[in-house]
Amino acid sequence: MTIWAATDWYAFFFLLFALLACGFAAAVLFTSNIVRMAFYLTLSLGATAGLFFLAGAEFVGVMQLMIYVGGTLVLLVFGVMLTARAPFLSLRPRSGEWIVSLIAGGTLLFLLIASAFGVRNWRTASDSGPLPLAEAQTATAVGAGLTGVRVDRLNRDAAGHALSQLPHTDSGYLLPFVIVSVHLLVVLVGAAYLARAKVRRRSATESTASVEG
Amino acid sequence: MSIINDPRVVEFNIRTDEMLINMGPQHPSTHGVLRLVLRTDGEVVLGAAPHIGYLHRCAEKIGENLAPRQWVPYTDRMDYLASMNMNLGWALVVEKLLQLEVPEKGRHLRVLVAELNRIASHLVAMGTYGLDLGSFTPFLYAFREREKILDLFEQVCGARLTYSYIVPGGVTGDLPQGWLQNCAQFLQELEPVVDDYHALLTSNAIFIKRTAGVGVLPGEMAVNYGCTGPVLRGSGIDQDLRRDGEPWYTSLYDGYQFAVIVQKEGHYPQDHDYPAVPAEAVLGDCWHRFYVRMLEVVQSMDIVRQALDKYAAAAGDCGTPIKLNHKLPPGEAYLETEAPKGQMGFYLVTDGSAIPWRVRARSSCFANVSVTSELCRGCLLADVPAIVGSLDIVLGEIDR
Amino acid sequence: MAEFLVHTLSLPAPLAYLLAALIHCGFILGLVAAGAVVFIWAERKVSGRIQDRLGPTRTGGKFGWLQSPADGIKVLAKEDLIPRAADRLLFRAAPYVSFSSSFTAYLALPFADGWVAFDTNVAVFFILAVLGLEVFGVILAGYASGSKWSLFGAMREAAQVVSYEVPLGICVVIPVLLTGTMNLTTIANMQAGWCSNWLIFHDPFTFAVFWIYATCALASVNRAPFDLAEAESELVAGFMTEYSGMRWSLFFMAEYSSMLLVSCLAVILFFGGWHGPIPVFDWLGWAYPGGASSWQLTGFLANLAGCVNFITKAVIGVTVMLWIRWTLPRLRIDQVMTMCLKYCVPLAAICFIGALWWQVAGWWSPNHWLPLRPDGPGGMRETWVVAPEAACGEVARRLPWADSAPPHGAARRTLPGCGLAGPPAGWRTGSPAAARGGVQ
Amino acid sequence: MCGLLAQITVSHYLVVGAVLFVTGVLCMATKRNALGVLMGIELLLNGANVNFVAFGSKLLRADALGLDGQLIPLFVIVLAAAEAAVALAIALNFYNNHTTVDVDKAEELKG
Repeated sequence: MTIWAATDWYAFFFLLFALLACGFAAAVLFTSNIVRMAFYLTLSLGATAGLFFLAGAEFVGVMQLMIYVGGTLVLLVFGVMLTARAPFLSLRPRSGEWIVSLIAGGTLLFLLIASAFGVRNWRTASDSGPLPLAEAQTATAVGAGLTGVRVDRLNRDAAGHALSQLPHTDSGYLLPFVIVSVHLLVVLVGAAYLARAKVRRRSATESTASVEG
Repeated sequence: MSIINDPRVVEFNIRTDEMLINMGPQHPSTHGVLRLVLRTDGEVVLGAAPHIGYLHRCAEKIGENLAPRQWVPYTDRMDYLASMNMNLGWALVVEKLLQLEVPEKGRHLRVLVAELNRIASHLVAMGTYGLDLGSFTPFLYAFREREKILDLFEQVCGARLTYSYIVPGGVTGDLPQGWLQNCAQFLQELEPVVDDYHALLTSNAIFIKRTAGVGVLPGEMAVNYGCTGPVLRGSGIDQDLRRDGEPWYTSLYDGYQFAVIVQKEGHYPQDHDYPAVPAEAVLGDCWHRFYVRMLEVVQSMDIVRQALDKYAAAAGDCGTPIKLNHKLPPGEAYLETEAPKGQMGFYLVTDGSAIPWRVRARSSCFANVSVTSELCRGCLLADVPAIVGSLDIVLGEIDR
Repeated sequence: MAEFLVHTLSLPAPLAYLLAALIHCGFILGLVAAGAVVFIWAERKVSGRIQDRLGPTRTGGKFGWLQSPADGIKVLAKEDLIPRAADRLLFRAAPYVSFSSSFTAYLALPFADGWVAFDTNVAVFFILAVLGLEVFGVILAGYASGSKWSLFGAMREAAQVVSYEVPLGICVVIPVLLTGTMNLTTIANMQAGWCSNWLIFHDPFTFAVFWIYATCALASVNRAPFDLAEAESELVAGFMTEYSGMRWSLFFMAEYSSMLLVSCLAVILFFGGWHGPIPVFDWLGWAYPGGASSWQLTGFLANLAGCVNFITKAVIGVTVMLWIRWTLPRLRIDQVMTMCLKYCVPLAAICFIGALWWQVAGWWSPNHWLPLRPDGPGGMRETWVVAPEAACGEVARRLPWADSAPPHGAARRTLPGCGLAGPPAGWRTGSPAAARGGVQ
Repeated sequence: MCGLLAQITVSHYLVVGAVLFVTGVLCMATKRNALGVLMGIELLLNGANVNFVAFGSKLLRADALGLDGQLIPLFVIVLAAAEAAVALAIALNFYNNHTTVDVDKAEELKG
C-alpha cells in the first residue's frame, strides 16, 4: 500500500511522456532512414501532446494531434514517399558534422537546462497541492480568446473593477487568428502551385512505349 | 485515350518514378491466371501488357492423337464456363467434315443446352464483374441462378461443369423425364431475378460511374483486333454468327425468333423492357459490353423457351454419336460458332484415319484479351479490373 | 470513479486513480474488442443474409456465434510472415499504431452521463484527432511492407482520409456550433427528452449534414464503397497484402472499432446519445439531475439503460454500414476525391452556414417541440456559448452582457452548471467590438 | 521518485523543451535530406511550444502566463503546418528539377 500511496501519478506520467518525447526526438536525430525518422517524429510529437494534456492545455494537445501528427506529418510522409528512392532513403551526415554539431548541441542543451533550473520561480511549484489531471478546462477560454474575448484577462482584472466592460486595448487574438487563417490558405494554395510548377507535358506517343515484362 | 486528354486525370506533375507492377497471375481479379504487366505512374496506367500461357495444356496437340469423340472432354476445358458451347462447336465441325446431319430433335436439344449454357456463362460474367468492381452480392446472386442451370445439366449428363454432352453425331443421352418442366420452371424463376441484377449493377449509379466511358473500344478497333461476341457487339458492330454464320451453323437456329443485341441507329432492340442507357455511357465502353451480355441473357431465355416447345414437338431421336473408330475422310473443315464469349472456331485436318491429322481451335477470348493493352493505356489502376472484367475472358480458352 | 473509490472505499488516492484507470481501460478494451468480435460475426451473418445464404452456422452451436473466437484462435496460430523487402521495425509497429489510435479515441467517448474515461472539454476534437492518426499506421504498413500493392493502398488511404477529414470536421462542427460545447456529455444531455430534441431534427441543415457526415465517416473509416485502400479486386488487399496472422487481425479490429466509433459519435452528435426516443427515466425521475456527480441506484440504472440505448443506436449505425458494403460497388479513387472536394466540402460548408443562419434567425425547430422541461436542456440550445462552470463560470457570469437585456426569452435559459447566458443583441448582428460598444 | 521529481514544476517542462529544441537544431544541422531538415524544424518548434504551455499552465504555477501560453502554441502549430506545406512543395520542386533531396546539392545560388 505504501508504495502506491507514495507514487505520484502526475510525476509518473510526466516522466513517461517526457522520456518518450525526448527519446524519440533523439531517435529522429540518430536514425538515418527517412521513413523511420518520420515514424519516430510522430511518436515524439504524440508524447508531447500528452505533456500538453498534463499541463492542462487540452485544446493545444488535441490541436497538436490533429494538425501536427494527423496533418503535417502525414503530409511529410507523403513527401517522403514521393521522393523515397533507395539512394536518398538514408543519407548519412558526414562524421565531421556530427562532432561539431554534437559539441554545439551539448553546449546549448547545458545552457538551456541550467537556465531552466536557474530561476527560482520556475523551480518552485504552485501551492495548490496534488493536481488532478484535466481539472482546468480551458477549451472555451481558448476559443473565446481566439475570437477576441480574453476571459482570463477579465479574471485577473476582476480584483478592483466592476466587470462591466472589457479593456479596450485587449481584443484577444482575433486579428492574429484571422491573419493566420488567411496566411494558411494563401500558403496552401501557393504550395499546391509550387509543387505542380514546371509541368512537363508528356506526349501521348511517349507513354505508349511498350512494356517489357 | 491519352493521359493528357483524359479529364479524369488531375494534372499534378510531380516527378514520380514509373512503376512496373505485376497484376497476376495470382491476383484476385484477373479471372484465372492472366498476368498483366502494368507500367504505372502513380495511379495512372501508362501501359499494360497481357502475358498468357499459364494455363497451356497442349490441348490441340493432344487432339492429334485422339479420335474426335475422345477430344470432346478437352473442349470442355477450354471455356469451362460454357462447355456445352465448346462441345457444340467441335461436334459441328466434325459433322461438317463428315456431312452428317443430326435429326430435328437433336438440333433443338443442342440449341436448348447451348443457350442455357450461354445464360450460365453470362451470369458468371455478370457476377464476377460485380466482384471486380467491389460488389460482392451480385456475384452470389448470379451463382445462385447459375447453380440451378448446373442442376439442370447434372440431370442431363451427370456433370456440373465439364459436360462432354454434345458429341459428334448427336448427344450422349436424351433428356430425362420431367426435365422440360424443370427447365420451364427455372426460366420462370430467372425472369424476375434479372431485374434484380439490373438494379444491383446495370442501373446502379456507382456501377455506371465506374464503367460508363471507361475502356472505350471503337468499333473499328474491335474489328481490327478480331474481337467477337459481346465485346464486338458492345462496340456497335452488328455481327452474330447465330444469324450471320455459315449455314451449317445457322441452320441450327432455323425457325427461332431472337434479336441480335447491338446498338443500331442509337438504340438497342426494344422487344423487352430493358433498362435505359445512361447518358454517360459511350458506345464501346465497359458498360455497353456488360449491357449486351445482360440483354443476351434475356434473348437466350426466349430462345430456350422456343427450344423447349420445339423439342417437345419434335419426333424421333437426338442422333447417334459416331464411333471411336469412325474413319474420317481426308480433307479439312473449319467452322465458327457463336460461343458466349465470342466466335469460337475449330479447325480439323484429316488424312483418312480415325484420328485427325491436325486440330486447331480459334479462341475468341484470345482476340478479345489482346485489346487490353489498347484499352488500359492511360486509364487508372482501378479501371484495369473493370476493363479486363468487361472483356469476360476465360484463360482456359486462351491458353488451351 | 476515482472519487468514488477514494470516498466510499477510502483507498489512498494514487491507488484509487490506478484502479479507476485500470477499470476504465478494461471496460473500453473489453467493449471495443468484444464489439469488434461481435461485428465480425455480424458482418458474416448480415452479408450472408443479404446474399441469400446462411453465413456461419455451426461453430458454437446455433448461428455460428463462436465463429469469431474460432477465427481469432486460427489467426493466432498463423505464421507471422515478414517479407524480406520489408522494413522490419516499421512493419511490426504499424498495426499497433492503427490499433491503438483507433482504441484510444474511445477514451473520450461517453457511454452514458458521466460514464467516460477521459472527460475532456474537447472530446469531439480529441476523437477526430485520434481517429485521424489511424491513417498513419496504414501509411507505415503500406510503406514498410516493401510491396507495390501495399504502397498503392497506403497512398490511396493517405489521400482519402486526409481529404475526408475536412468535410468530416465541418460536419462535426455543426452540432458543436448548435450546442456551444465540444464536451460530448453536454452535447448528448442537451438532447434529452423526446426524439424531437435530437439535433438531427434541429433544422433542415442539420438533417442534411447528418447524411454528409455519414458519407464522410464511411470514407474516413475506409468502408465500402470507399474501401479503396484495401480494394481486393484492384490492389490484392491494399496495405494489408503482406500481413498475416495477428498483425493482420489488428488492422481488422482497428477497422471495426473505428466503424463503431464514428457510429457512436454520430449517435451523440445527431441522435441524442443515450437519451432515448421516449424519456422514460425522466418521467420516473431516475435520471441524474446534474450529471453523475452523486451516486444513487436509480441514477445508475438510468445510466445503464441509457448506455444500452446508446450502444443499440450505434450498432444500428454499424449495421447500416454493413448493409451498404454488401450492396454497392466500389468507387474509383478520382471519384472518391471528387466526391469529397466537389460535393462533401461545399455541401457541408453550406449546411454549416445554413445551420448558423437558422440558429441566429431563431426560427422554429422541432427541438422546441415537446421539450422535456420548459427550462430544461431543450431550450438550452438557444445560447451561443456554454461554458462549464469549472472553466470560467465565475467570469462568465460577470461578462458585460450578463446584465444587459436578453435578446429574447429563450436565450436566458441556462443549464445548471453552465455559466454563460446568451450574448447581447449587438453581438448577433455585428462584431465583438460593436457588441462592446453597445454595452457602453 | 527522487527528490528532483518530487514535484513537477515548470523547470521540468523546460528541460523537455530544451531537449526537443536542441535535437531539432541538431537535426537541422546534420540531416542532408531536405525532409529530415524539415522534421528538425518541427521538433524545434515543438520544443518552443512545450515551453509556452509550461509557462502558461495554471496547474504548474498560480501566477502563470495564462491563456497566452496556450494561444501562442496554437498559432505556432498552424504556422508550422503552413511552413511544412511550403517547405514540402519546395522540396518536391527541388526533387523534380534535380532528382535528389540532398540539401548539400542545392548550391546553384552559391556565389
